[in-house]
Formats: sequence, structure tokens, C-alpha cells
Amino acid sequence: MNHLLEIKDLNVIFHIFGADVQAVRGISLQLNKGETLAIVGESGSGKSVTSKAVMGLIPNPPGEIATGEILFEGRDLVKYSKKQMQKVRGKEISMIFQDPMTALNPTMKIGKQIMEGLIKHQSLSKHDAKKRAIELLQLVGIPNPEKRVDEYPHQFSGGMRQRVVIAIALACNPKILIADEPTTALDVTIQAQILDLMRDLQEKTGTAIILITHDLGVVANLAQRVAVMYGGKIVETGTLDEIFYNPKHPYTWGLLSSMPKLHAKTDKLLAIPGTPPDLSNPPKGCPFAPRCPHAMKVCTEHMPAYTELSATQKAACWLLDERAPKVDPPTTIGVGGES
Amino acid sequence: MIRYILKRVGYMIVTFYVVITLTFLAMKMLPGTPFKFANRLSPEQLNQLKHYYGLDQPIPIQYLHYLWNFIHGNLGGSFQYGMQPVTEFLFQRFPISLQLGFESMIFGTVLGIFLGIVSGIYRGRFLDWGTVTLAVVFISIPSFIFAAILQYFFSVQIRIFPVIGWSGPMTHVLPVVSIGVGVMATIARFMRTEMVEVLNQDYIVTAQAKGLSTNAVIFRHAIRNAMIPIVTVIGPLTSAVVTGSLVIENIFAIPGIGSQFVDAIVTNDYPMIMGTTELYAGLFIVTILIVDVLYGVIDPRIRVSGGKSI
Amino acid sequence: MTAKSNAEVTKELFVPAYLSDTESEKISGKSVSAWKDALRRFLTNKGAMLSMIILTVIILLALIGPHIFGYDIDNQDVSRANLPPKIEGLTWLPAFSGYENGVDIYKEKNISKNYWFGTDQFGRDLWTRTWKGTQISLIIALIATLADVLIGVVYGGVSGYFGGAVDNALQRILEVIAGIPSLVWIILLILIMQPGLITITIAILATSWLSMARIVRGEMLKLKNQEFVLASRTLGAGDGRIIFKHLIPNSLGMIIINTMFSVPNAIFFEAFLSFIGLGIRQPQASLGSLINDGYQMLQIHPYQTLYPGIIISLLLICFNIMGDGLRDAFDPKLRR
Amino acid sequence: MAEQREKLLQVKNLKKYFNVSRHDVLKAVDGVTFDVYKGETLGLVGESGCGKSTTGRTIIRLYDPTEGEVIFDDQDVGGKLNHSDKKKLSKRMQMIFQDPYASLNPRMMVKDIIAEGLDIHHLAKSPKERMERVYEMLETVGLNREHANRYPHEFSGGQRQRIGIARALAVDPDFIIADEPISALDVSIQAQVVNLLQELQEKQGLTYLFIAHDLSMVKHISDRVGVMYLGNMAELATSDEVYEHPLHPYTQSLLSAIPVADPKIERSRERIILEGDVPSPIDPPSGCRFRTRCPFAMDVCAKVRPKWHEVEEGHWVACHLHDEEMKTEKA
Amino acid sequence: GSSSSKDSEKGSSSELAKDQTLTMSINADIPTLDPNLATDTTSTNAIEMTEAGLTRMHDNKFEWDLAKGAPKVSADKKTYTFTLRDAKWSDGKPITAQDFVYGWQRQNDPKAKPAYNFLFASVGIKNAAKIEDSTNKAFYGKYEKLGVKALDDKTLQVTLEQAAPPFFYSILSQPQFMPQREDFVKKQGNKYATSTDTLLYSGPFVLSKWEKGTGWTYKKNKDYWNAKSTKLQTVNFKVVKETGTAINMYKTGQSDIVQLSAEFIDQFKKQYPKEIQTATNPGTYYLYINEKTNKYLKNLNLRKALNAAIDRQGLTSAILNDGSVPSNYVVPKNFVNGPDGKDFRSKHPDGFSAGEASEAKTYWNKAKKELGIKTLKINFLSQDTSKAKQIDAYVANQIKKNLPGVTVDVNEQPWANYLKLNNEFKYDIAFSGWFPDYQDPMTYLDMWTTGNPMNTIGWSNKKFDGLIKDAQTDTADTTKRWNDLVSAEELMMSEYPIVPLFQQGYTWSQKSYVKGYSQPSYGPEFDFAKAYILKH
Ligand SMILES: Nc1ncnc2c1ncn2[C@@H]1O[C@H](COP(=O)(O)OP(=O)(O)OP(=O)(O)O)[C@@H](O)[C@H]1O
Ligand SMILES: Nc1ncnc2c1ncn2[C@@H]1O[C@H](COP(=O)(O)OP(=O)(O)OP(=O)(O)O)[C@@H](O)[C@H]1O
Ligand SMILES: [Mg+2]
Ligand SMILES: [Mg+2]
Repeated sequence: MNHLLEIKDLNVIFHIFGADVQAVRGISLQLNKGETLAIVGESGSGKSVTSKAVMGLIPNPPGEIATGEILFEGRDLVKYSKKQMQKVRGKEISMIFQDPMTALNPTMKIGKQIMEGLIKHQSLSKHDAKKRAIELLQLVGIPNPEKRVDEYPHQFSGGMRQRVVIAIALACNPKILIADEPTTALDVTIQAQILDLMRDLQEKTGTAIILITHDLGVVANLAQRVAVMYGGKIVETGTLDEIFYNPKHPYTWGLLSSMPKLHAKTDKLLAIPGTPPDLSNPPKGCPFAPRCPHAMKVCTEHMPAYTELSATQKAACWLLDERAPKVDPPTTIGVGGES
Repeated sequence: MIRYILKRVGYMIVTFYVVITLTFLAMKMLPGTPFKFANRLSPEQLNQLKHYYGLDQPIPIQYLHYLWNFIHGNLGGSFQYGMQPVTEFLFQRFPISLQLGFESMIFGTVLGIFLGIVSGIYRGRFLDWGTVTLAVVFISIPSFIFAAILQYFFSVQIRIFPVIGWSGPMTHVLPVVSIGVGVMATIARFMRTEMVEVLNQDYIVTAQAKGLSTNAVIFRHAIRNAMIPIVTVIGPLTSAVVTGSLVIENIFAIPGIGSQFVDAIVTNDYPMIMGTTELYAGLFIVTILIVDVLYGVIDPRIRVSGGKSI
Repeated sequence: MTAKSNAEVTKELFVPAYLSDTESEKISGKSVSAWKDALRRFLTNKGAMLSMIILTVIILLALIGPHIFGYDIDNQDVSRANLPPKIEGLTWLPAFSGYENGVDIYKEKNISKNYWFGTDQFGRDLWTRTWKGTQISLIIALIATLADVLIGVVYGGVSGYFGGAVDNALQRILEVIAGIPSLVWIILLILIMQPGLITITIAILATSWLSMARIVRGEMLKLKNQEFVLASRTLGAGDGRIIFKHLIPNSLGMIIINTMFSVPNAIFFEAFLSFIGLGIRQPQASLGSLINDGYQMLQIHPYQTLYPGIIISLLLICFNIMGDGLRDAFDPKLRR
Repeated sequence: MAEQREKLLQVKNLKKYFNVSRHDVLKAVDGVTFDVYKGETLGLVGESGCGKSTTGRTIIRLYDPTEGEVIFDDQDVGGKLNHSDKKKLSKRMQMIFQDPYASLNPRMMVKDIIAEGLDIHHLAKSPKERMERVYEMLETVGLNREHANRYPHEFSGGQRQRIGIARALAVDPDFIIADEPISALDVSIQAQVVNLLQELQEKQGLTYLFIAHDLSMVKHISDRVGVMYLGNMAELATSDEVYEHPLHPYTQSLLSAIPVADPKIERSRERIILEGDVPSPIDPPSGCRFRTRCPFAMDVCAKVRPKWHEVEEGHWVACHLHDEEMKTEKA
Repeated sequence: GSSSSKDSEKGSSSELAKDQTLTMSINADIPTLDPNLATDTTSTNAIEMTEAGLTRMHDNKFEWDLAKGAPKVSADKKTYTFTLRDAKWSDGKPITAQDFVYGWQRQNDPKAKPAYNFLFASVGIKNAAKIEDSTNKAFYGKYEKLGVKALDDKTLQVTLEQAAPPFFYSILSQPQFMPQREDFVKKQGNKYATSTDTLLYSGPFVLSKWEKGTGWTYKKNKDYWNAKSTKLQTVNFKVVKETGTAINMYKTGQSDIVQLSAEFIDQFKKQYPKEIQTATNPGTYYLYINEKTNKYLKNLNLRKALNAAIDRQGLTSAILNDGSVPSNYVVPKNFVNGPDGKDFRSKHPDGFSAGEASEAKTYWNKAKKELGIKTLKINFLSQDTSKAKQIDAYVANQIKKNLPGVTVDVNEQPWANYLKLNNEFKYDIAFSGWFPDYQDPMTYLDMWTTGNPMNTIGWSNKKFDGLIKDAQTDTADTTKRWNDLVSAEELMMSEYPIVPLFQQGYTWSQKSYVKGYSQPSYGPEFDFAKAYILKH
């Protein structure tokens, strides 16, 4: 196997208030060198938990990785000790969080926050680390970096903070960068700056990116492959084009058709009715069944298996079973129709 | 920042002025005469004494007089000590109380922070449970009872520490502990809450994601942030320390301002009550000011903008 | 996951399932208000529950305790002075044996009646006095706290709700008041008034409302710009409605929590005042004055301080733990 | 088409300043002019902090305007209003809020939340009528009768937002200001709410001021769109016009910055990426507010504040590039 | 201090210890050492230990101190000429008769704010009463007219208004009658007697350290004329306000003498039976009964009822328990002997009891009938000290218990307000006490005369006034004077204008190696002038 990262049948459970929240239920994923994999899905579908599991940062208590493997270059990170994991974090795999306003320590100088990882992983001297920190700030496009290394986060604007967070994540040239909603808290114009920056950086460093978002626009902009999550499961994966132009899962349909099109006229959005499932008491069958307009009896009883649709695309839906009635995707997703 | 400090100093002066006025008025409202031997004095003698102390003048005049003297550092003479200047007593005894308070504060704060950190880190585990219980118990036991028990145990039974005094380091232990445990408990409780709060912050996860060791995360990121709000409790805690020292000084016969104050109250030594009150108030006000300014100094978010928004 | 046996999946299952709109909007479970939710959380907090039980017991004893033996608080009889505690069935316990330093004092003084908490130097039954004292302490705490809540809530509420110049003025005043240490306030007050229940209450009051006012103001400032309040405003609601329907119910949690911490503060301060001789007047007793009286005897007749001491500590501990419990129960962060 | 239509709301040179400290005035809205026609949806977009919410809140009189006129149905509602005037206004003008979690009082039952307007305006003659109306509202927004006796925290975000809509609708208003009603919701849920709003508009002839920063959604729902930047209106036109022929450089860059959920378009798109961040409204740039980030900034932009004028019928813009006078001056 | 931690019993040898240091704890600071201002026992004691007068009290008897011996008395017994010893101030200068004259005059100079100048009038020093009397224009403040003169450096002549009363020589030991040196007093000005070096010493000890709030230390005064009788080299006083703390110090050997409060006495009796000491002192405590403004209390039966209602034995044994004894009298026991050498109390050793509690009810019933009342509310004024509070609780309870229908409202006030209310007759009964100014029954009796400012009970009896007047003026016939005083007390107590409660006692504990220490009933409160420490 030459995947950079491979997640196999990952299950994560949170024990809270007498209930067990099954946040992630048997996820399998692969990530290759240099590619960008987007994970999209409903809020609470387990996107962040999956990424935290990779980082070994599931808070325990209340959370735990119940079963599964996370193979990084063939080694199972789940079995890693705390110490071993610390060597991976920040060095091999690093992470950017959603809210740049809270992701930085308010009482520590920007420079120092960047230097910490460098000193830890690359054993740089303080002086060299600082030099590198300035370089990194320059790299992420912060003007006047010599001066700004000695400033505190509150002196930076949101967009700049997010750049700093990216600089921290990239400090040690990680092989994988996990970006958990890196632009959700930002304005569109700033978001565009950040997305540009990430693309540039990836080109330069060849880092593989796991991009978590629920903004399909961002996905279209940045990703090569997409995994769609729902109710703690991956319901569909494929290349960017496969997912956008040839989606097979009704949830993906719903997702695509509920977005208005900027460049096309849509009369009515296709809403997905209802609310996401309660993961402390997940449905027996397909998690999407209660909201699925094409739901069949089987859907509420049995979890569908993945159907390999192409070398790169697969989906878990009973509609893909040969016994199922043929259902056409709604026309509203017809972005491919090219207006 | 400078403007902020100036503004605070302004309030401080107003507050202090109110204190002076209030204490003055309170003294005027006190029933009875200040002269201990009034019963043995003829009315004539009494009037003479009143004249001597300026007590026969109308109250507004007395008030202005008092303010005037106050500005010139004259707080009057102590009735119980043959009119010796009150300031002399304050100068003599205040440093001792200050030292006691300071040591108690240090003891309580350091230990409290430590316990709070431990408790916050091991949230929900046995250590946490133990610390929280300890804190609640120490907050709940009046310091004088604690002091009496300590004295009986360590000075009379085991005889490690002297019963009274304020000379060698050994004499400091029991009083400082008696007052300090309360401080410790309060700080520990507060620190724990802050620690738990901080450990849930995103930047802690960021730090972990950098691959820092648990110790580095806790020491470099969590503790500092958790400690910033601690500064704000120090102001009110001074009050607690002062209250504590009031009785503790008596129990350990420490010649501080606290025992003096109690005496003054019991003997109606008005100038002394006023002087001590003003001193306490001054101390308290200055502490709050320092704490507020300090808060700005430690927290970079406040440093530039000046002043914290409450 | 992929290797799912298809055996049980029969063709018949591949028919559309009827899905109603109402179905997808259904909420299972019984309706719970935020109050009930907090209560539920509080009830599962073992420490807080235990504290509440202990408090209830103490309060009950404070109510009935003084009547058990038919003594009043000033029932002196020096012939039975300084008797150690003795309880008939519990004489095997050293604490209730009626012995002091190995001597059966009851026998020595030829007394047949049992005094559960012993007697003081006046021969007054300490059981009666202790519970009566608990009553007084609780009453002081209660009055002080109630008034504290009222003053604090009104002051903070007005300041926070009306904001602007009103807030500015009130805050400056508050700042000045808070600049004066509470001890100074209290001592000045006690000096000019007659010591006693009312004075103590007023004295405690004079300073204790400050924290309540601050907290309520903070809550008001936070809440009044919350969208649900704005929504009510856009619906044309007046100040009264906003205050009573929206602001107060939502700050009640904080108010209750703060009250839980005010009660022990009041009790504690009363004890402190008693200790420096500014407390309740004889023959009335409060826990603080009992401790102060007994304190002189601590080395000789420790039981005279012990029981009031235990009760006061229990009260303080329980109120504190309950306060903590309530804080947790109301903490929105802990809510799912 | 706009000409014949009746103006429901006219906003003229509206300003709202906040005194953030003794020395600083924050100019959240600094002279905004626009009309809203009966039955239409006017979208308002712009970056965070540009004054969209403030505009909405000032119109509905949550804030008192610092300056300017607000004429609602030929009545000036921008001046000093007493409580009963405000109350009257509130029956006709309503608001839907952004945060579905913060906008419902957690201590009140859904029925009391929805009926609050009825209670305030005494619109229900009996408790029974009140309940009837609550049920009606619940059903209108696609919820069940059983939901009336529940508390907000038991609902999901989309459901809560619908409760907020029901509350606004209960007093039967003509005009609704929707302040980012969907930005806190999941993508799949957003459509529920948007569809609901559109349905209601069709059925009840409502007029909306729809505030959002998601341009695609604004375009979808709005008849006309106004673009705000730093307290000023930059451009206003029909939505197609704005999206197809944006005149203001800010509008152009805003449009190019939005990632489109279509890989092909994304791959081929040219972007105008703006440098830097939005300046502070406390100390805004002189002249044109946008000049500090504008790729086409001229000298005049720093000196003269661009005029808000109609370049084409129904297409308003405030930019020197499109001001004939300035153009000639430059030449 | 002599800090042997063994509470040794072997101190039975009579060999002196090498280290003659005595350490005591005390609950009050020295307020002032200026004999003009000193009013409290601590100051007085300190002055008596560090200064010398013409006489010195020891074991309740006076000894000649700076006076070489008995003075020459003139025939009319009005002029007394003392010859002074060769003695020195602590700065080496001799103590002269002029120093006495200055000291006495300063005590009569209103500007020097003397607190106890009335003592000069009480003894009958010539013109003292007039100098004190502010209505007397010719004399007021003219202290140079006082009947005291230095004939030469070593001869002091004192002139009295009449023959000297019996307490003349004993009162000369009091601080008010001690010498003060003019040049020194003037040089120190306001600072006089406020610290160790702003004071000159003439007595057995000098004050070597005086730390306010902590305590003070005496060192033996080598220049004292009688230094050979002073054995102690050092005496430490430590200010300790909490009795418990003081006890702990004693138990751990950190002090040699400790004053015991009631609570600790039983324990000490058991634990340290050989060390515990008891003595009565002349402090008497009683209740004032307000006859001036309370019409009910003018009724004799009611007053008797109050007197009989209180079980004083219970008070002294259970509440006070410190050696105090019940009293039914005005002049205390063991305080002063008459010309016959017998104690004043010898005629009525147990005083004038109104009877038991049962009799109280009888009186009360009579009073009720006479007054036509069923119930009575009594406002009981007292002080807010902790000791007074205990007594109040007991007394109030006794009255309530034994006089059914009487309710007592205790009003505990700080000293100053207590005095004010007392002087304004705003009370029904009030707790009060008296310490003697001089060693004579008169100090307990003259204040009850009509019009005396100290008479704050409103009781007035012409015959009593007459007897006191006689005793005051007719000082030459000591036996008649004595009998007058005895009759005066009898007369007073037949009307029960006050409710005597108890005569105070002291209980203290002293380590068995401390000898020669006493707490006499008149004179120094703690007399360690001749104390010494045995080897232990
Ligand atoms: N620390 C935690 N304790 C308890 N439950 C948790 C915790 N973290 C996550 N969960 C639960 O796990 C589930 C998945 O959460 P996750 O954060 O992965 O969602 P997400 O897909 O990232 O959603 P969003 O888009 O809102 O970020 C949720 O139901 C959440 O309640
Ligand atoms: N009550 C207030 N007091 C002071 N400043 C305010 C107040 N309300 C808003 N502001 C400021 O006014 C400016 C405009 O705010 P407004 O909320 O209208 O922006 P917005 O366009 O709605 O932004 P967002 O998209 O973030 O909601 C901001 O800088 C904001 O900080
Ligand atoms: Mg997430
Ligand atoms: Mg907004």
C-alpha cells in the first residue's frame, strides 16, 4: 500500500451523560501524497472527530477510539504512545482549526508560537527558529514580518491570524495538513486570500491536505477528491468531478441541490427536510433514510454496503442495488449542464 | 495606559475622600464621649478637654480641620495612648501587618495556584476531588478556629513552633498558615475553574497539535492564561487577609495593626479608629489599583487598548 | 462494513417507505424546560444532593431542636454548669459519654439528666442553644441574603439594563463603595448602631450586595443585546415585559448561584463579628457567638465550641458545594 | 418595472454612529440611501462589520438613527418615536435574527415565544384564540402542534429558525427584515428556511430586507441587491444586473472571491483578490471608503466622497469610475 | 525568659538561679508613663516599678522609700516635714525636694491635663480643692499655692488643711505623688514619657525596652537607693490579648506567671495545684439602681427584692471562679484596717444580705402591692466587655428567674456611651464597679453623698451625708472617724440603694521557682520589686 494515510474502519465514541455518542462509525479513507481530500457533510456528522482522531487529539475522557486503524506511512497511529504521537503531531501531520480568533494563545507572542514547534521537532536554536518564523510569516504573506513576530495575536486581524495558524501548521513541512474549516469564520474576500495561499503553498511544498468544510464552493476550489459524510459515516467518495457531476448518493444530491447557483437561475432550492440523526441513538439502517426522499423499507433496516462505481468513486446506498427502482438524480444538481 | 492609570488614580482619590468623610461622620455619630475618665471630670474640665481637642467647634469646622490635618499627615493623637500621634502607631505596626499579610498572600497564592492546577488537570479524578474538598473545607473553617487548633497542636502539644511572637521565621509559620489557607482555598478553587476553562480552549488544541509535550502545553500555554484572571481575585482577597489578620494577630500576639484596631474599637479610641480605617481603605484601594494595572501588564490584550472592559 | 451479508435483504424491502413531513420533524422524549434540565443535572450531582440533605437536616433540627428538651435559650442553672455531652444510648462513644478527662462529670455533679451537647458555664443546655443559634445564624443569613439579592439585583439590573449615563453613574458609585473594604463599612456601622440582629444584618448587607450587583449587571449587559431580547423589542415589548419575561428569568440561574455563595458569607461574617465582640446580644446566641463563647474554653471544654463549630462548618461547606453544584447545573457549556 | 411599484420603505441618508469611547465614534452606517418596493426582496450583502445589521436594526428602530430619514409607508419613522408609535410600527415591521440559538428565550415555551407579539399587541381575544393562532403559525412554518409545548433547546437549528419566523409572522407584518437568517444553519437546512421565506412571500405578499453575506443565496432570493462596504452603500441594482454587470470594483472583487460549487467554473475563473482587511469604521479612509483596497484607486478617491447616483435605470453606484463628472474632470 | 520546659518540682532548694529573669504575659499595653495621664492599672504598675515616691507599698503596708523615715509633724498635725534620702535619677542627678514640688504642682496644673488631681484634695493638701475648682477665680489653676514646699534640696514640707487622714502615708506611694524633674519634663515636651528614653527613672527598675503592641522589659536600676533588695535582673512583659494564648505560653514555659480567667482555673487547680495562687483585691462590683428617674425603684421592697434575687455565690463560683467572693457590702474585705487594727469588715463580715431567693419573691410581692403593678420591665445597662457580658447574662437571668413578672433588657454599651447613659440616668439598673483611689473606706463611701458627681443613682440620705462630712473634716480623731464610716455603710445598706455583687479576686499561676511575687490588694498590681527566681 502506498497511501500516505489510510484510515480503516474507525469508530469513535464519546461517553457523555449516560449516553454513548457514536460520533464516527466505521470510516475508511485513504489519502495520497500531495493530494487534497475534502471531507464535506452536515454539522455533527463527525468530520472534526475524524480529523482529531488522526491527530490523536480525541479528548479522553469522554472520547475514545473504539476500534479501527489509522495507518500513517504504514504505521498505526492508534497504537502510538503519547510520546510517539507527540513526534508525529506538528512534524508529520499538522492541523489548522476553524476559528483563528481562538486558535492562538492570546498571551504568547506570535513568533514564539511558531517557534515552539520548530524547536521541538527540528531542534533549531532559538535564534534560527526565530529566523525561520519570520520566513514563514513572509511565506504566508504577512507584511513586515520582522516586526510582527513580536506582536500578540490580538494585534492581528482575523485573516492574518488564520495565516499565522497556517504558518504554525506548515512550520515543520508536514506531510499531511488537516484543515478543519479553515475559512468558515472569515469573510469572502479574506477567504479567497486564504484559499489562494493554501493552493500556492501546496504547490510549493507538496503537502497532502485533508480539507474539512461544508462549503461546496471551497471544495470545488481546492480539492481533488471528496468524501461526503453523514451521520458518522462516509456515504460517498469520489474525485471532485465525480462528486459534483455524477453523484450517486441522495444526500450528495441534496447537498448539491440545496445550494443556489450563482451562475445559473434556480427557481426553487431543493431542501432536505428534517434534521440530522441523533448519534447517541443512531438509526439501524442508512443514517440518511429518515430524510431521504427515495427511502425504501430496506433503508431503515439495513445499512447499505459500498458500491464501487469507478476506480475512484463509491457510494453506500440501496438505490445502487440492482433490486432497487431506478431513480434519477434531481435536475437541480445539473451544474454539469453548464448554463 | 497612562490615561487609564490616571483615571483610576482619580477614582482612587475620590474613594479615599469618601472614606475620610465617612469615618469622620461615623465618629461624630458615635454615642458617648471620647474621654475615658469623663465620670471623674467636672463639666468644666470636660469642656476644657473638648476645647483642647477642638471638639467644641461646629462639626463642619471640625471636619475642615480634620481634612487640613490629614493632608499634612496629622491624624491626631490616640486617646488610649495619652495623645501620642496616631501616625506613629501606624508606622510602627503597619509594616508588621503588611509583612504578615504579604507572606500569607504568597503562601496562599502559590499553594492555591499549585493545587488549582493539579485539580484542573486531573479534573474529575481523585486528586481533583481531594483538592476541591480541601478547598471548600478551608474556605468554611473560620481562621480563628483554625489558628487556635494549630497553636494548640504545634505549639503546646508538639512544641515545634513558639506560641507567640513575630521575630524569627519560626514565629511566622503558624499565623501565616492560619491566614494563608483561606487564601489558598479561594485561589485553588478559582484556579481550578480557570484551568478547566483554559484547557478547553482551542489554542490548547493548537499547542497539542504542534506536538508539544503535555508538560509544555500545560506550563507554557495553560497556566499562564489561567493565571491572568487570578490577579482579579487578589484585590478582594486582600480584604479577607485583613479580616483574618485582625483576629490572628491577637491569637499569636503579633504587634500588628489588626490587634491595634480591635483595641481601638473596644476602647473608643476615635483618632486611632479613623487612622486605621483610612489606612486599611488606602491599602485596599491601592491594592485594587495595582491589581488592575497589573492585569493590564500581564494580559497583552489589555496592554495596548488600555483598561479592561468590564 | 462493505462485507454485509445480503441474505436478509430481500426484494420486498425495496419499496418506497412512506415518509411524512411530520415524521421528520418529530421530537422524541418528554418536553423539558431549561429549569428542569438544570434540576435534573443538579439531582445527579451526588455532592450537591448530599449537601442538600445535610442542610435540610440542619434546618429541621434548627426548627425542632430547641423544643426537644423544653429549655429555653436562657435556662441557667449553675449547679449543672459545664457538663460534657452525654447521650444515653451512645455513652460508648467517648464524645457522648459524659466523661471529661476520665471523670464522669454527671456522677460528680450528681446529675441524672442527659445533655446531648453538654452545658455551658451558666448551665444552659447547649443542645437548645446551639440549634437556636443555628436558627439565628440562618435567619441572619437569610435576611442578609434576601436583601442582598433585592438590592443587588435591582441595582445591577437598573445599571445594566438602562446603561448609558445611568450605568456610568451607578458604576462610579459602586466603584467608590467597593473601594472601601467591607470590614471598614461593617465596623463603622456596628459602632454607630446598637449591636444586635438587625445591626449585623444591615452591616452584612451594606457590602454584600456589591458582588450581586456586579453579576446582575454583567448578566443584563450580556442578555439585553441577545437576539431574543431584541426580538421582543421588535415586537414592541416595553421595558417591563423585557425585564420580567426575558432578563430576570434568564439571569435567575446566576442569581441563585450567587445567593448560594452569599449565604455562607453572611454566616461567616456574623461569626467573625461575634468573634471580635461585635455580634449578637446575650442571652441570644448565634453560631458565631457560641463559638466565641466556647472559644475561651476550647482547651478545657472543647465540646462547647465543637458542635457549633461543626454545624457552622457544615453549613458553609454544604452551601458552598450546593453553590458549585448549581453552577454546574446551570452552566450552558455543560448542557448538551 | 420598478417605477410603477409602490415604495414601502424609503431610507434616506441614514446614519448610525456609536460612541465607543469618549473620543471615538464608530460610524457603523454612514449615509445610506435606498428604497424598498412593496412585495420585493431587497438583498443586502457585504463583509462582516460593514453595517448591514446596523442598517436593519436602525430601520426597525432597535437603534435610534443618528441622522437621516426612514419613511415607512409614507410615514416618517426615523425621528423621535414614543413607545406607542414604536409599538404600532412593530406590528407592521418585523425581524428575523441570525442566531437560532440566541434568538429564542431558553426559558420560554415555544407557544409563548410565538404568542409574544400577540400578547404585546393584544391580538388574541381569548386564550383559545391565542393557541389557535400559535398552531396556525407553527403549521405555516412546517412544524407540528405538539411543538408548542416544548422548549427551544429541544429543537434543531433549522427548526428554531422557523420558530423565529413564526414569531415574526404572528403579528401579521408587511415588512420583514431578515438579518442573516440562514448563515448559522447547515447547508442542507438553509434551503428549508429560504424556501419557506419565499413561499411566505408568495402567499402573503411580504416584503423582505434580506441581509446576508452569502452572495449566492442573496442572489437566489432577492429581486434587487445592495452591496455595502464600511458603512456605505457601494452599489444597488437588480440581482441579475449586480451579478452580471457589476460596476463597483468592490462588487466585482466580491463576486470573484466567492468560490462556486462547480469545479469547472472554479478552475477557469479569474479572481480579483483584494489585498488586506476592511479598515476600522472608527477611523475610516477619507473620500471613498474602498480606496485603500481598490485596484483602480485614483487620487480623487482620497479627496472626494463618491456620489450615490443612478448610472442606469435602477442601477445605483457610488464610484468615481462611474461618475460622469469625475470622468470629465479626470480627462 | 527562664524557659525550662520542664515544669519542675525540684525548685525546692533555696539557691538563687543565675538567670534572674521573670517573664509574664499581660493583656494590655502601657498607654502612657506620664504620671499625670496614667489612669489604668498597667501604666500605674509600670510607674510604681520604675519610679519612687516618699513611700512604697509592699504587702499592703507602706515602707519609707525616698523619705528617710517618718516626717516631723507639727502640733496641729497639719504640717509634715519630710527628709529625703540620697537618691539619684537614672541620669545620675540627685533627686531633690524641688522635684517633688514640681511633680506635685504639675499634678495640679490643669494645663498638664492631670487625671487624678482630686487625690490631693481627698488627702486634704492645702488649697488643692480650691485650685481644682474652676469656679474659684482666685485659686483655680494657681498650682504654686499648693501646700508643698522645698525647704532645701533634701527637705520637703507638706501642709494640709486639717490633720492628715489615716491613708496619708499610703497614698504618698501613688504615682501622682512622685517627683518629676522640671528641666527634663520641659525638655521632652510632648514626647515626655512616651518611650524608654524620654523618661527618668527613680525606682527599683528602669524600662529598657518598650515596644508598643509587643511588650516591654524592665532592667534592675543599679542606682536605686535600695538596689540591694532588688533581685531580679530582668522582667519581661509580653502583651498577649488572648487568654488561651497566654496559657499556652505558660504551659510551654514561655512565661513564668499567667493571670487565669475563670475557664482555666479548675484545670489549673488539677494540673498545677502548687502553682496556682489566689488573692482578693479591693475591686468591688455592684448594680446601680436608678432612684432618680425610675419611680418604681424608689420602692424599698423592690430594691430589696432585687438585692435578694441574685445568687451571688453562683456568680462567683460558677461564672467568675477566679477567687472573687460574694459581697453584700460597700467597703471590701482585707482592704484597710481601722485604728483598732481590725479589718473594716470585722463588724459585719458578711455584709447586709437582703436574703435568699425565696425572700426576694416576698419583697417583690410586697412591692407589687405597694406600687400597684404586676410586671416590671428593667433596662439593664452594662458594658460591652466580654467579662461584663457574662455577668450581665447571669444577673439578668437571676432577676427574671427569681422575680416572676420582671423582664430584663440588657443594654451593653461601649464604655464611653455607657458613661453617658449612666450620667444621664438613662437606665434602671446598671452594672458598675469601683477600685479604691486610696487606702481608706472613704474612697468607697463619699461618692454616694448627695450631689457628688459620682452619685449616678439618685439616692440621697441626709444622715449619711452628715456622717461622711464629719469623717472628712474631723480627721484628727481617727476612732470616731472610723466609727462614722462604719455607721455610714450600715445606714446606706439599710436602704439598699445598690446591689453589691462581688468583691474581685485574682487567680494566677506562678512557676514554683518564682518567689516573693505578690498581687496585693492595695499598691502595685503586680509587685515583683522583691521577687526572685530559685534555681530550677
Ligand atoms: N468532546 C466531545 N464530547 C462529546 N461529544 C462530542 C465531542 N466532540 C464531538 N462530539 C460529538 O461528535 C459528533 C461529531 O462531531 P464533529 O465535531 O466531528 O462534527 P463536525 O462534522 O465537525 O460538525 P461541524 O461542521 O459542526 O464542525 C457530534 O455529535 C458531537 O456532538
Ligand atoms: N451596539 C453597538 N455598539 C457599538 N458598535 C457597534 C454596535 N453594533 C454594531 N457596532 C459596530 O458597527 C459596525 C457595523 O456592525 P454591523 O453589526 O452592522 O455589521 P454587519 O454588517 O451586520 O456584520 P456581520 O456580517 O458581522 O453581522 C461594526 O464595526 C460593529 O462593531
Ligand atoms: Mg467540526
Ligand atoms: Mg450582522
